[in-house]
Amino acid sequence: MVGKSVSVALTGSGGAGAMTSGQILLDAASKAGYFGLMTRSMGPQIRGGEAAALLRISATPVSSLDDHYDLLVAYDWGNVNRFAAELPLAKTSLVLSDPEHGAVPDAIALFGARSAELAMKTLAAEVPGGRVNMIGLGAAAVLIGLPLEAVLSVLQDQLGRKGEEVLASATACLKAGAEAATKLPEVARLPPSKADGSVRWNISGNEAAGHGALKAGIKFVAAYPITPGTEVLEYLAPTLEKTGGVLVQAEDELASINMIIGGSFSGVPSLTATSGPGLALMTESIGLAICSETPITIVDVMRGGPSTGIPTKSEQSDLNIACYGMHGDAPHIVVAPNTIVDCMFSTQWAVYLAEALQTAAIVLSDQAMGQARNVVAKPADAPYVAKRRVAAPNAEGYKRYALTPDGISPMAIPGNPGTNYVADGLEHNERGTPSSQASDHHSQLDKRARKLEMFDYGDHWADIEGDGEIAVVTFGASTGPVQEALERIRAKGGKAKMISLRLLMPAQTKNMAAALNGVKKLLVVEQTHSEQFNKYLRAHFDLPPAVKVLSRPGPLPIRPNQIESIIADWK
Amino acid sequence: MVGKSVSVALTGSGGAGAMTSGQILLDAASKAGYFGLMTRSMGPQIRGGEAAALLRISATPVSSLDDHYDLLVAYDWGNVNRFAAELPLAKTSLVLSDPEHGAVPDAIALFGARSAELAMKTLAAEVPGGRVNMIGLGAAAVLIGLPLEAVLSVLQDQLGRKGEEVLASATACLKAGAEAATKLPEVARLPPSKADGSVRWNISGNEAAGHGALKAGIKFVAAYPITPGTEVLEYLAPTLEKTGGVLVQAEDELASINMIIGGSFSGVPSLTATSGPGLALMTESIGLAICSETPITIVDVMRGGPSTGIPTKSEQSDLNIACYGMHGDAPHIVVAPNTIVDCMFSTQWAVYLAEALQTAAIVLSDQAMGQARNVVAKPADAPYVAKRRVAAPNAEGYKRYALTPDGISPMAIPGNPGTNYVADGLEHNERGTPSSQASDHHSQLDKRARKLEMFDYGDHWADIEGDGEIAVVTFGASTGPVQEALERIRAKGGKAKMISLRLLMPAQTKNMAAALNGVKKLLVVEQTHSEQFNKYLRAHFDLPPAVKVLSRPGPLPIRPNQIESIIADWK
Amino acid sequence: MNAPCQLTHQDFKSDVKPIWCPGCGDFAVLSSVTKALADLGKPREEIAFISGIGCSSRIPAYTQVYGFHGVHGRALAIAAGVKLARPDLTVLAAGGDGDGLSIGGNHFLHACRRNVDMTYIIMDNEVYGMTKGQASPTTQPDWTKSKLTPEGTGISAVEPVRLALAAGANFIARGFSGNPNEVARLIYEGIQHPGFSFIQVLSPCVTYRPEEREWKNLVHPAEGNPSQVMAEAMHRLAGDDGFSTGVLFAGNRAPFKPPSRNVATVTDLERKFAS
Amino acid sequence: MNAPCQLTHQDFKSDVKPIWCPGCGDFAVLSSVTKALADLGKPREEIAFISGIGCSSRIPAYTQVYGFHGVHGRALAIAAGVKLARPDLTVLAAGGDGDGLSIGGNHFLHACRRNVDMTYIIMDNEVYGMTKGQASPTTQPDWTKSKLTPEGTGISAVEPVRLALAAGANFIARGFSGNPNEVARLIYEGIQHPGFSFIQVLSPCVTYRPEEREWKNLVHPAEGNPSQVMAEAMHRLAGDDGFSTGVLFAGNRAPFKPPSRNVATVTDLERKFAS
Ligand SMILES: Cc1ncc(C[n+]2csc(CCOP(=O)(O)OP(=O)(O)O)c2C)c(N)n1
Ligand SMILES: Cc1ncc(C[n+]2csc(CCOP(=O)(O)OP(=O)(O)O)c2C)c(N)n1
Ligand code: SF4
Ligand code: SF4
Ligand SMILES: [Mg+2]
Ligand SMILES: [Mg+2]
Repeated sequence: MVGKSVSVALTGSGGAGAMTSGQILLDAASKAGYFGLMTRSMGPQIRGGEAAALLRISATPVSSLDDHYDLLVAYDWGNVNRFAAELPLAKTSLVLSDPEHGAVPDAIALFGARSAELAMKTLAAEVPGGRVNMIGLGAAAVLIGLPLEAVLSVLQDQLGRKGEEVLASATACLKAGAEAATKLPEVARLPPSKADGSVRWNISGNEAAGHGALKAGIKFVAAYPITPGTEVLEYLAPTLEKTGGVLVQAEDELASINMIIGGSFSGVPSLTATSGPGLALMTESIGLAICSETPITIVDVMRGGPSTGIPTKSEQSDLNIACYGMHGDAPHIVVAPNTIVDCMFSTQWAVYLAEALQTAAIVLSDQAMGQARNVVAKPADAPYVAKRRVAAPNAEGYKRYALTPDGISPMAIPGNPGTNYVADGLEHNERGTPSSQASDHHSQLDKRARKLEMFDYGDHWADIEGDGEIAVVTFGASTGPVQEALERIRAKGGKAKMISLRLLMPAQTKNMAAALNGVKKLLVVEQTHSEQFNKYLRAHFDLPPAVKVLSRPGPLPIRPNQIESIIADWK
Repeated sequence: MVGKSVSVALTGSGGAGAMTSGQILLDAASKAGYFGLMTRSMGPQIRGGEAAALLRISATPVSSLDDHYDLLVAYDWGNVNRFAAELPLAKTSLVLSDPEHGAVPDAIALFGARSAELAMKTLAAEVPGGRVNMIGLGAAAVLIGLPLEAVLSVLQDQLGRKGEEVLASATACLKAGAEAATKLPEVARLPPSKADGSVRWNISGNEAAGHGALKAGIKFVAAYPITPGTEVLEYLAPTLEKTGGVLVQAEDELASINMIIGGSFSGVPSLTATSGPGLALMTESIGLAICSETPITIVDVMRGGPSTGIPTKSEQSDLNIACYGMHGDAPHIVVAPNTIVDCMFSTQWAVYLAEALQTAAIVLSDQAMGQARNVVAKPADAPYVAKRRVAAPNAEGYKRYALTPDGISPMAIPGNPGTNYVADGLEHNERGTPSSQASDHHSQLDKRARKLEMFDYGDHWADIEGDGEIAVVTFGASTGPVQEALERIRAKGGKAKMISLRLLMPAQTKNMAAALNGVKKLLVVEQTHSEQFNKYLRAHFDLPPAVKVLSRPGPLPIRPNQIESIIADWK
Repeated sequence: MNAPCQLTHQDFKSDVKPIWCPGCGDFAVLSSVTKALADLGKPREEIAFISGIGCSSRIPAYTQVYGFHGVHGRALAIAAGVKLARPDLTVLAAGGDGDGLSIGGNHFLHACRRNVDMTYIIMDNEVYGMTKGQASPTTQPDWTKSKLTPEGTGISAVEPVRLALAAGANFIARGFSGNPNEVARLIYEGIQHPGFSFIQVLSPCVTYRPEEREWKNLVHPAEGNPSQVMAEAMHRLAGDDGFSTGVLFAGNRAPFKPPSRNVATVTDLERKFAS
Repeated sequence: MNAPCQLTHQDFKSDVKPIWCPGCGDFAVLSSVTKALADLGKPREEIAFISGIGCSSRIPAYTQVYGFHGVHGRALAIAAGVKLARPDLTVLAAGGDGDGLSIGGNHFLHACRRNVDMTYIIMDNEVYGMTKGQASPTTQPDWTKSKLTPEGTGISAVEPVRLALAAGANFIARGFSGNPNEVARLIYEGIQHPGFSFIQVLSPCVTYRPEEREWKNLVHPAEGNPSQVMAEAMHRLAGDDGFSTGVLFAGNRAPFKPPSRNVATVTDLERKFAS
């Protein structure tokens, strides 16, 4: 039973260490030359809440979860009901649990998978300081065919500094689990790794977004913590500090968005990161950035909504507010990364666009990418760095909001002599003086729209793959499962095209028309309740006559087989 | 030259009294049994800014400005450039100005209207305490054929309490102006009034919205002042106080929206009024009202955007934020009044809907309606009052967010014994306990959407008039000119249908399909820059193959002849 | 005598299991609240308990009264709305130092000033617990454990009681979650005192600020009787070490009550429009 | 010597015509600002002047420096961003009592506390001028001329300087627009003083508060020298009548400066991800 990839779920209630074991498994897979992905599902508790580490390991790159898990290792059953729906199992899957915690609960049993028992608690008790999760980890590694040396080597790296005893106890548990696993039923096994010695990156989406910001030249960040956006800031705080930038924790999101407007006005590329509730608080001032033409970038790591919603779980339902959440006519940029590593490129590109176009750019990431880790080939370098069109010293008759042909007006940076001006969120004339005159309003509205419409976004507006009369259009984290479904269809000789939109605003009407050329059936895939993406598509593009929509809210991720089966059934 | 209606613009710089004279003219028209409309255009100054009173007087009801003004009385030319574009004149129009202030400026002269001079300043100087605007008013009344007695009677009412001298001086000026007018060229004259003694109302859109709120049973208002929404509050403060309600001025919009959520949670129908920037600050907490199912109503009196924009002038560009401005999937109500008096009905209905559906309702009014006055037949009483489905005392096994068939769950009001619960903006189960489980999220999202979708909104979702293969679809203040244009087309034997949407959210897909049945050509009319309404229509409805869009930003109002000519030219 | 008035503090506890970490100070605050409510002797349905977002802000769900778990930072605005619309209700609000003093700072300021009759408890742990340990306005400038301020905030900490006094709160007290009976008494007195009552409760976060367990050795009763004069209280608080507990100020400003009469019907008002 | 340093206060005035009503106190504040800037002797391009929304907040456009006319209530946040990103600039912020203390209250609180080196002027007219005359936080409770509070607010007025002190401002002064030279001197000193400097300027609104013309008869110099110790200043301000002008407090807290070094390149950082 050697598959292309193997998927493993490790679950347990608080303190069981599911997350730690998942992390080690991913790192070990990476060490052994595999690619991998780990997402997590967590309860609301700060400490001691139930948690699931959801992994997929493969010899080739992976950017999506599979349809089901091949192996579920349950350290205990505490509160598993709360996320059982997130743990789909196939009949061939194996559920490994500790007899100590009783029978497999209904919510899991109903998948009809095979099950087996492993006395993890008893085994752990035999090792001084032994922990259940290390027993489970050892068993899981052996079951899926991951070399135990890789796991041991990661343990060494990570527990080494905690002292000999800790390491010895973990090692003993690992080996005990591995040993016990030899007596367990088989599960899907990893193919040999294709390790060629090339560099792998192990990165989370939130780190990637933060790093993309740095690569683009962000030097000033003001923000207010919020799950799941905080880790973007946690990455940026120390790295900015080391690279001559500054991160400041603001009193609230109203302050953070305005602080970055100030930072950017003063000439320094500036960014903030947040999640839905924070973004909502920022919209008034995002409008200010747009009207005053002050470049800023906002990373929104989406979580379940509305309101406080489900802070720890994912959804794509901030699409509406990101695209349409400003009052007045407020053209701006919305970029949606579509893989964990693309969080890096997309953020870097968004900063570049914000700066080049002197407007606000929103990066629409989500919890599923942000808090997941991916082991990938080292990503290529992108050439996008912040670069503004600036005014020359003592530029004659300087007009901050000059009506240039491409709509972009040279911006004077404080310190530049002879070009002082007052940036304004009131409608204004070319000089920046407030004006309520119809002609000034109209020409400035035209200019602010024109600069976005005329700009050349190159090929980055979407990732397009394949061909055929059937196309699937999607964005963000829903792209992974779409991509995989279409690969499977193609592998079976079918034809289908994927259009994953990266640039949501301004809507790329012409590009999309070209991409849809020849498409007869269109499947829209998104993770919202109200078909926000479908409505966005209808609003801006002419769609083929036959459209189906696969739209479902979080936190359940979309699975490749759902897409496959819709396409298969579509006559 | 007797027309159906006569349009008059009175303009002047600060202190000239254009507004006062316009107000008196409207009141006098009402006294004389006419219908009328007066909008205003103001500069940004607090005092002493240029101003235009823009009137239309008619023997039959009017709810839109005409294509042009028949008479422009300019008390001076100070800063007229700033709003000349808002003063369209026909060749037959008359421009009346004071030689004292020099020739007709180019911005006005380019309309090619006739012009005449009246030495208003000199005439006023002859009267002790005499004022130029009373001279102009007297002349205007005579020129358009409004009985001078009506004007005198209004003067008496309004200046009476200012003392004999003031009244005498105003009267003398009025008469001097009237006398002088007899020597001036003729302009369009009013037809005889059809006064039948029935009661007329003289009301502004902002008063109407406030009054509609009272009629619906609003008893608690918290708000923060903002132009042009403040007058809704100025109407409500004293009237609530007299009718046992309360209005409180909050520290900001974040406070005001949350205060009304608190007021409503405690069982008291609650409302706030604001404009774009304030609405933007409220969206996070509007999401809270939606998720916690706490009824609230927000009146947004739109002004030019984005950002601070043009606070004193109108636009319809908050459509996006009103419909899509919340993070997460946040179904709610958006109601757009389409005439000044309809601000009353629409607000009343919105409150009723918010309360019946336990959600947030946004009333999308605008400056053009809010700050304009209309003389109309006394509006009919509407039967809509706030009424919630509430929990019975000691209701057994009470679940605040019970999954009822129609999605509406009985709400327990503090004071009700045995049903205490905790309202929550975190996703929750039926009891209200926070839950991050996929099934709870999905069923609560379904419920919150279902209750809005299943509700019977009756005929109020749109105003539909006429028939034919051509239809014009519009909303809000753009309705008046559409209505008039289509009446003209019909008067010439043409056929055309008007669909003015009142209920924007939830989008009435089925009703709209029925309304569009048989329509081959659709003209979309809206006052935005980025075709927000057209995109809204595309997103939610299947439109006929041929669609044209008349979309232009504020502050210029849409004129009936623009619509007429698009339809006339549409082959 | 009224049956519901016999409720014990257990009757004010709900069956919802707190998400709090074992050992969190907030458990004791919960007990203090339910005890104060039992002492108050009012039926459960006449009490409204409002909060924002944070570990501490979860508290209403663990009680048995009408509650509102709002959004981050806005508890006091919701609470004011409840009290102004329904003066008959007893209104409590609670939440964290971040919720109340960082994002909610403006409402705190204006609640003190507006003096609506309600009681506000800040469960102060000098950290953002819920978002996994960032500095709050009450965090000392040299605390370096947050990943967002790895060299400390460098900003001097807010002293909430001093701020409340300057802003105009009418009753100010400080308690420590380790002394739940005293906290219960302070809450009870705060509720009884007219106008806006503010109670800071030092409530350790054992997960992100384990060193706060030491607070039990630092707290001490405030000396003397509570001041009733603001200037006097200011002077007194100027020398305060942040660990004195008890009532610190009890003013006598009349609570805010907006004017409201019942002298007209909606139809009466329409005369204004008619002509 | 540097040519731009010869600029006169006229050189700091722009040609944009103020929208202010004739007689508005803000005209004099404008003169005071340009005079202070001329005295400062810095080139125009090294100064950033930030404001919110209100009559008073229009002031940057009437000067000749880099300016930002932001949204209502957020001037201090923009100003902090400017200074933190560009410590080389001299940063001024200004606006109304509504802008700064009502909607902007939280930023005021945290600006005082954070102590970024900048100077903030509140042009206090005890009213919302721009929106045609509503009560602000500094309005007395019995002012009945607003249509929104026709029986007065019933809420005691904020004393901005006292609040600033409690919140931690490092330099606090009060001036009167009728004494523009004194105001110019206070602004100049505020700029020179390290950290967050707050200057309240009593600036009458002749349109909605004509009675404020009387202020000229009420203002008087503050007695003695400015305190440098917070407790002392608190004591002093407890007895203040709101009309004493001059420097009221000049503290010596070090300005906030977030850590920033230059010890790594972005490529260096990537080692962390590689395996
Ligand atoms: C608008 C918004 N911003 C940020 C957050 C994230 N958030 C949730 S709780 C919290 C702070 C919690 O700290 P505190 O109020 O002190 O409560 P504690 O958890 O310490 O009891 C933050 C920043 C949010 N929910 N909403
Ligand atoms: C978010 C938002 N809310 C409300 C307003 C309306 N508004 C503009 S200025 C102002 C208050 C002005 O008062 P103040 O700050 O004291 O300035 P002044 O006009 O008195 O100088 C208000 C409420 C706004 N522009 N934005
Ligand atoms: S994180 Fe801290 S404040 Fe939150 S529950 Fe745990 S101990 Fe309590
Ligand atoms: S309204 Fe008042 S504050 Fe505004 S410009 Fe006029 S006098 Fe000055
Ligand atoms: Mg805290
Ligand atoms: Mg003011």
